[in-house]
Amino acid sequence: MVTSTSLVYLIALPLFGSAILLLAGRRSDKWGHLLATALSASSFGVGLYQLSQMLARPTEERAITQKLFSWINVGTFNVDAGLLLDQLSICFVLLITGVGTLIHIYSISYMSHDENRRRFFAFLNLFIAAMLLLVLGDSYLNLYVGWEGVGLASYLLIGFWNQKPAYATASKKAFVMNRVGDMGLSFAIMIAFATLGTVSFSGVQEASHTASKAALTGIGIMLLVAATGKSAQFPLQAWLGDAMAGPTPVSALIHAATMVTAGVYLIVRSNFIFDAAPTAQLLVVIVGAITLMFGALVGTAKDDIKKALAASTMSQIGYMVLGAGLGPAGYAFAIMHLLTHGFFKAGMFLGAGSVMHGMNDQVDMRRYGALRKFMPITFATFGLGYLAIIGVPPFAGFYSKDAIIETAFNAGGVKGILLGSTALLGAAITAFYMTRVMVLTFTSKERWEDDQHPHESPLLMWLPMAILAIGSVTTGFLFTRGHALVNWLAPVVGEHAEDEKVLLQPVVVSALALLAVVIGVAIAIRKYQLSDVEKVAPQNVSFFTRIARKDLMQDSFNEAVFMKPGQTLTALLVQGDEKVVDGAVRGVGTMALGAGSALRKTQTGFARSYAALILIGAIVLIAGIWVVTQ
Amino acid sequence: MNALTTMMALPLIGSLLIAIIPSEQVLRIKQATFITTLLVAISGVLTWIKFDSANTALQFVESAKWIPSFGINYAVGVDGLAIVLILMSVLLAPIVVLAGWNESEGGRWSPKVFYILILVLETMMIGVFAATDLFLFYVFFEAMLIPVYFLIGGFGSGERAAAAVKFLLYSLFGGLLMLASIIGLYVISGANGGHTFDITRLSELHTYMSSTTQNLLFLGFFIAFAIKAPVWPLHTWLPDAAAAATPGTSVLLLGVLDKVGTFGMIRFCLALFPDASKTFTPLILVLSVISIIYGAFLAIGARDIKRLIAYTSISHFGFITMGIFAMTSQGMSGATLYMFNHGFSTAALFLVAGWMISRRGSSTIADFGGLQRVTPIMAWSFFIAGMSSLALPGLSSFVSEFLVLVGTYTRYPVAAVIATFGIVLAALYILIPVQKALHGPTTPGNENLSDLNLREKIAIAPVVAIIVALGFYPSPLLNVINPASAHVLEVQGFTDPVPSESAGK
Amino acid sequence: MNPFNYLYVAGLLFTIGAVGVVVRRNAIVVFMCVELMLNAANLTLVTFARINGNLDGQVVAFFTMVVAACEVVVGLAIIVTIYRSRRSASIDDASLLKR
Amino acid sequence: MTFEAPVLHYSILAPILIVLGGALVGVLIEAFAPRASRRSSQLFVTVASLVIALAALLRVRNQVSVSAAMGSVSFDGAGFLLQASILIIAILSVFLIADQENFTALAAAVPGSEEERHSLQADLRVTEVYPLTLFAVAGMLLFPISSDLITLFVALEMLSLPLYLMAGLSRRRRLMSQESALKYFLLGAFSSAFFLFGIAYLYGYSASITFSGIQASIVGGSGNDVFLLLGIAFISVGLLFKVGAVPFHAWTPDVYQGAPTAVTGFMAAATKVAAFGAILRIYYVTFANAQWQWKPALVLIAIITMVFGSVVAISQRDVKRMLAYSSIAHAGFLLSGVIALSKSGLEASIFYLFAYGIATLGAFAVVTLIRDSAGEVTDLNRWSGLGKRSPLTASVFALFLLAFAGIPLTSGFIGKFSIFSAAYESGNTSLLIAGVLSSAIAAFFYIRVIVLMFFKDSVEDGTSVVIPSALTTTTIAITSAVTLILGIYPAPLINFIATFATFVR
Repeated sequence: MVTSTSLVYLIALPLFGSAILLLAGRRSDKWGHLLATALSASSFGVGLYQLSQMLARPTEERAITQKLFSWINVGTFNVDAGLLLDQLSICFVLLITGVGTLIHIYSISYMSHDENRRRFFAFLNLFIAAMLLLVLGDSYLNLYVGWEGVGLASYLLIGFWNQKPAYATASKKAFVMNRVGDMGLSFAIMIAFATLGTVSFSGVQEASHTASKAALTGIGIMLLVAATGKSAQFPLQAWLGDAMAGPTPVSALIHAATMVTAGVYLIVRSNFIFDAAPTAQLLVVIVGAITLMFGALVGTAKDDIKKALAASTMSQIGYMVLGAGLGPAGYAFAIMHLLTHGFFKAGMFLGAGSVMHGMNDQVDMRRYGALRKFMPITFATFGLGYLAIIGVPPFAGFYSKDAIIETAFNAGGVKGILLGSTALLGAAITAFYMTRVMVLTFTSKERWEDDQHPHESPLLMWLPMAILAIGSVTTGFLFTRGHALVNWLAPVVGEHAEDEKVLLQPVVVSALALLAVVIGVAIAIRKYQLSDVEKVAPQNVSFFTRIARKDLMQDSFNEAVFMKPGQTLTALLVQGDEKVVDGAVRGVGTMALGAGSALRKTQTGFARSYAALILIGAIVLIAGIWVVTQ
Repeated sequence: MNALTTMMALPLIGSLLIAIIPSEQVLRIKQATFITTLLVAISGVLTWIKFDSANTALQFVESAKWIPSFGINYAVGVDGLAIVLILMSVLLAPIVVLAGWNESEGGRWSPKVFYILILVLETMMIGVFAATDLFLFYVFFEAMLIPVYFLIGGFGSGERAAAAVKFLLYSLFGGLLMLASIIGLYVISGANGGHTFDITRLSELHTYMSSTTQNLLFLGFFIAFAIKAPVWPLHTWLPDAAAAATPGTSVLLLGVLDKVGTFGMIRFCLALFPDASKTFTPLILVLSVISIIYGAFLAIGARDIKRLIAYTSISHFGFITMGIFAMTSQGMSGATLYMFNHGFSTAALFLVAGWMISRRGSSTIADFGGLQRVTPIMAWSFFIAGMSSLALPGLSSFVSEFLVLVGTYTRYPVAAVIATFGIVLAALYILIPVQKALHGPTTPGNENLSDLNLREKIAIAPVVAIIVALGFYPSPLLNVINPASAHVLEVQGFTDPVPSESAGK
Repeated sequence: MNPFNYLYVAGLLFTIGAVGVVVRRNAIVVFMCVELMLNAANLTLVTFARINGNLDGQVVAFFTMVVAACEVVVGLAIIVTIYRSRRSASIDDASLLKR
Repeated sequence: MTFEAPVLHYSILAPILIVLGGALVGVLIEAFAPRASRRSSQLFVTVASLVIALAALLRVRNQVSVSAAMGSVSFDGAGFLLQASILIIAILSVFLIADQENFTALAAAVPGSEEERHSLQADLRVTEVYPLTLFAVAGMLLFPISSDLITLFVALEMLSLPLYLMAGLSRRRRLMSQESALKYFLLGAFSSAFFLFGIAYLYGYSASITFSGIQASIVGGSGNDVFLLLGIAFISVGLLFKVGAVPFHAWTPDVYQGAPTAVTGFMAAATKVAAFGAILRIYYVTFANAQWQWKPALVLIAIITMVFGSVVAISQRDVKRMLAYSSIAHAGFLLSGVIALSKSGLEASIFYLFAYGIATLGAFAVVTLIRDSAGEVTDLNRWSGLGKRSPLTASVFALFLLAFAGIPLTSGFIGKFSIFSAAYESGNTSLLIAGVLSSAIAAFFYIRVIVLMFFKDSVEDGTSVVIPSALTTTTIAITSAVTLILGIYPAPLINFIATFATFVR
């Protein structure tokens, strides 16, 4: 395999940036954000350069590696600090650095009033570095480092305004739930090492040919657990909504475009395992399907624009996971949707941020309305993203999502029909709630107070939105020309033979999908555009709406099943340690003391009793010896 | 003069010098102590550099007759495990002195006493790891208690006297059980080729013991070490002691003294009683797993920041013992590395916590809040320390913790799996205090706390540096540890389990 | 006659003395009981001298008498001092030291 | 029948004779010397005769003889070591006794009477205590080397009678002092009656009063085992009474508390050496072959004694009583040395006796320093904060306590180690375990006192530390130095003992 010496710069540059900014402290307030942006951009540059290099090489030599040093080396457990750049990771590298850079730029203006902007940029750079490590690591353990690194960055950024207790709690929640997923990843690594004797991608792939189904299934399931944690998939989805506590650029970059898609990357990267472990693969599609419905349903009930978008992110990632679960047929499409989603969802989040910026941080969509007039650019870019996500041709979402739906239908048998129809239904709901967002925010009549003065955001903010909008228009088209992306990824995720017998022809699927979209849009327009909307969410709503607003009771569930018992257990143990464990120890002491004062009483002070003691002693002694000797 | 002996002599000399400085000149005394510990640290680093990691035999060996008629020698020497722990101890000492620059005031006695005790303790810390004569080891093992006892009881806070007594009685009890075992060994050695305490010769004795004898003697040692380490359920002295002691003392207590327990398990329990070790491994693994989870839960429930750190240590020591008795190269090396890393991450936690407490005048977590805004540097130092305590990848403790888990999994999957839940609990027991103390609105009383001063920054910087550096590049230590731990396992007759499905087979 | 009977007598005397020490309160009487025990021992010695047919036992008996005499001197001295300071020869009164 | 003149080896008997001579001179001084000059002259005579006796003893250290006095004394290495220890301890105790503050002005005077007040005003001094001490020492010297039953009995009385009197000479709390004298005397006489009865039966068993004769007939197995049984049992009662083994211990606390502290120290240290010397000889030489008879019983007594002493000591409030109970516990430890019945057991016992005697003497010497207007303060609660008031005194006392507790780097540890290993080597595992456990219990109260002295705040009730007289200072200095040195580098003494410690048969 071709080795390179320049991969490390991809990571080193932003890492360096964050280090500088954190160590220099306030001294770097003046120029910190600029440095960070520049470094992120230059990392993007390196990415482009690597792409050009890669394109220059023949297909089989496109993947390149770089070994930095031997990281952990104990017995047969040898892990190098090594990087791997192949067709799959380059996509991510460009997405991360590209979108990342745009969001840096956006943030310069968005955070300009925050006294800690420098620290914000330091964390952004830290995130970029960690995310790059995640996608560039050449072994599961290296990936793990990036994996938790992004978790840390996300924790820091969600809690960036942690003086608000709620935000602090949100960040903690995110970290802890991610840790649950990370636990899965460590299990996967342990099993891999114990059974296959290696944890590097190449090693595991090579061993996976001979390994037993059981082992691979175990690894696969554990990887899935990890993915659900990081990508907010069912059942570890609960943290994503609260994660919106972070500044909007963070939501755009981390909780829409990149980090939350890491799970998808992990599954696609481990395709060789899932291909060999059908059970695990089945679980993947099930998780994907459930989550895409879950997110979609939650999305319909949210009035907080960011939470609505978050729910939609969850749902969209559900699509990706579903795709990834469909095996070689789906990997490429999952990645494609991931990339397109990266563009349009990031764009929409930035749009949301721009709206909040104009509405001095109001997030309740019921207090928006008719913003079209006041912030046209935001409206335009957001709108393009909207069209992309609901899957209107020829926008990006159409190609990627359609492909997934189609593959789902063609997965074969009942499974195929179920998955396909779920995906289709999901598309309809997506159309509904996204239209709802669109309408409530931009087109319906205005519902904000008079003291609000909506205005368009400055250039630094709308420029990135515009670029992302362009992306969300064009990418789908580009990726699908002559199966560009599919062929590009084939060396990594494996060729997929075009199966001749298909349940539904692409045309049919597209037609159905469009139909679903139209229905969804129609309902939404009728419900929100053509009828008035209360400024405060009505309470006399259907039971369904109520629990949808409560994220389908996910928090109540976690609280009842994990938190409360956990707290009780903790309290019990604390008591027990004090009373029982330590009590036993103290008991011994008290016992000794008691025995002491009891025996003291034998010392009556009367000489005669002492004499008696001696006499008895003598008799006992004689008797004793007698007994022993006879 | 032998490198180890020199290292042990230096602090004693220093303490004598300090003894002649009039106790009014506190600054002079502090400087003298700091310089002494610094010198020791330097010589320690030099020794570590000179150490030939390829060679599994004991190095820097020195032996002199002490009590010939009992076959007792003053014998010192180090292998890869010992040198790493000595390195840790001598590196921590100057940091502790510098960090706790003012903690000697307000004690029962003059600062002079404090620093003399600290230096005497340092000598014994080095000696206990360097001793290759069981008797010598025991002497250090027990004599160590006295300075610590006075450090806690004389300079601590709160229930210091009670805590000190609890600590001493617990340890003495363990020590006496160990003494019984030592006498047993001594007698057995006398019956088989002459009285001796030389550990290499003692390690050949197990062939002469009945399994019952071996088990009993093993227990004598193990209980003593389990109290030191501390392993559930023999841990209850630790939170009290740690809560009462000054931060610096706590660092030495949890960072170094408790390591004597885990070190002793490798050096004596495994080496002297291989069969018994095998017999008891299941039990010990159970205890370790319990310690991991139990300690974590108690840390979550802790209200006092020092107790919290103590409980986290109980959890961490669970990992160490588990790694040791997993009997795999990853577990063994991981455990040893863990001892080193735990020394520093706990040091960081305790020192920063100590600064927070001394500024706020309270060690209750609830009394803090919003420190990140008032005292950013202190807050971030605490955060980094916490991250290393929850074994964040990229920080040193991750490497060791993961090695322990992987190493355990290959032989005892169940234990490893349960233990892994500890990493989720770790996230909780670190982030909860982080949120309560550093985040949220600034609670009244904290508005004008002062941030770290230069001295404190200088003290904490190397700790953080080591934590980060070893996270990315642990090889310098692993290269020293690996041959030694491999040697231990080889003596034990253990080989790593082969991957059950490796492409090779 | 069977010399062993003397041993029984001596044993009896010894027991009487021992019990006396335990049951009597007056220091003097207690001391007398001790003397009784000593003489019981003497009787035993002499008897054994007879049984064993050598004089060692009788020699010991002489020594014992001397020693006993010394004990009387010391003992009475102590008892008298106590009596003078306490105006009572009951050893039960002297029980300040206890526990 | 012909009469042969007795042959006496005066060189061997010299030490005893010198001491006796000194005593007689002392008596003459009491009779004729003017009051003013008595104290100095008595002190001189006493110390001189003791020192000369020691010198004379050293001259004959290599001699071994069973016929030093027609077979009633057998001198050998062990005898030499025991006598030497006794003399050294005696000299150091005399330094304490010389501090007249301990003694009544006029023993005959009724407490609180006119007579007493006069004598106090006249500033009279009892100086009889010096000859009494010498008589006792002479008895102690004879006790461990006597090799027939007569000599044994005479020696026993010779060391006891003066002690009975000395116990009653306290200057303060005279009622208690006299009471202790009475109790000591009555119980002592009681026990010596048992002793004598035992002698009678041993004689009855073996038709001989020499140890060798008795041993011969035990080996021969002729003779009535019932007599042997009664003999051993009754003699043991007498001897165990002297060393204060349970259940014959009851006098110890009362007498230790009531007697003048200097005398208590002398009694506790020297009597133990002498009595254990005799026990060692008689069990090692005479009864060795009958161990099947007495060993189980003695093991039981030893265990009970250790545990009882340690447990009861916990709840003591008076320092002298606490030391008394601790001496009971130590009697138990020493008995395990007797039971060992081996060369190492003998060496260990002798080392232990010396180390313990020195430490005990030192401890009581310190007790004499803590006083208030009404004399010595022995109530432990009033010792609190001693470490603050006079760190040196407190530290020295702490050192002795640590020695009793058997902490390494003190003589006590070496003693414990050697005596327990001897016991275990001879197959008495139960003693080892019991010893270890009771040591753990014992640590409890030794540490309590240390806490009291160092970690509790002092109460202002006039309790103060007096400036010790030069002689007392010497005693304390020497005893503490020895305690420390024997802990750090005991090899010379151990070797010395090893070369001498043998019993001639």
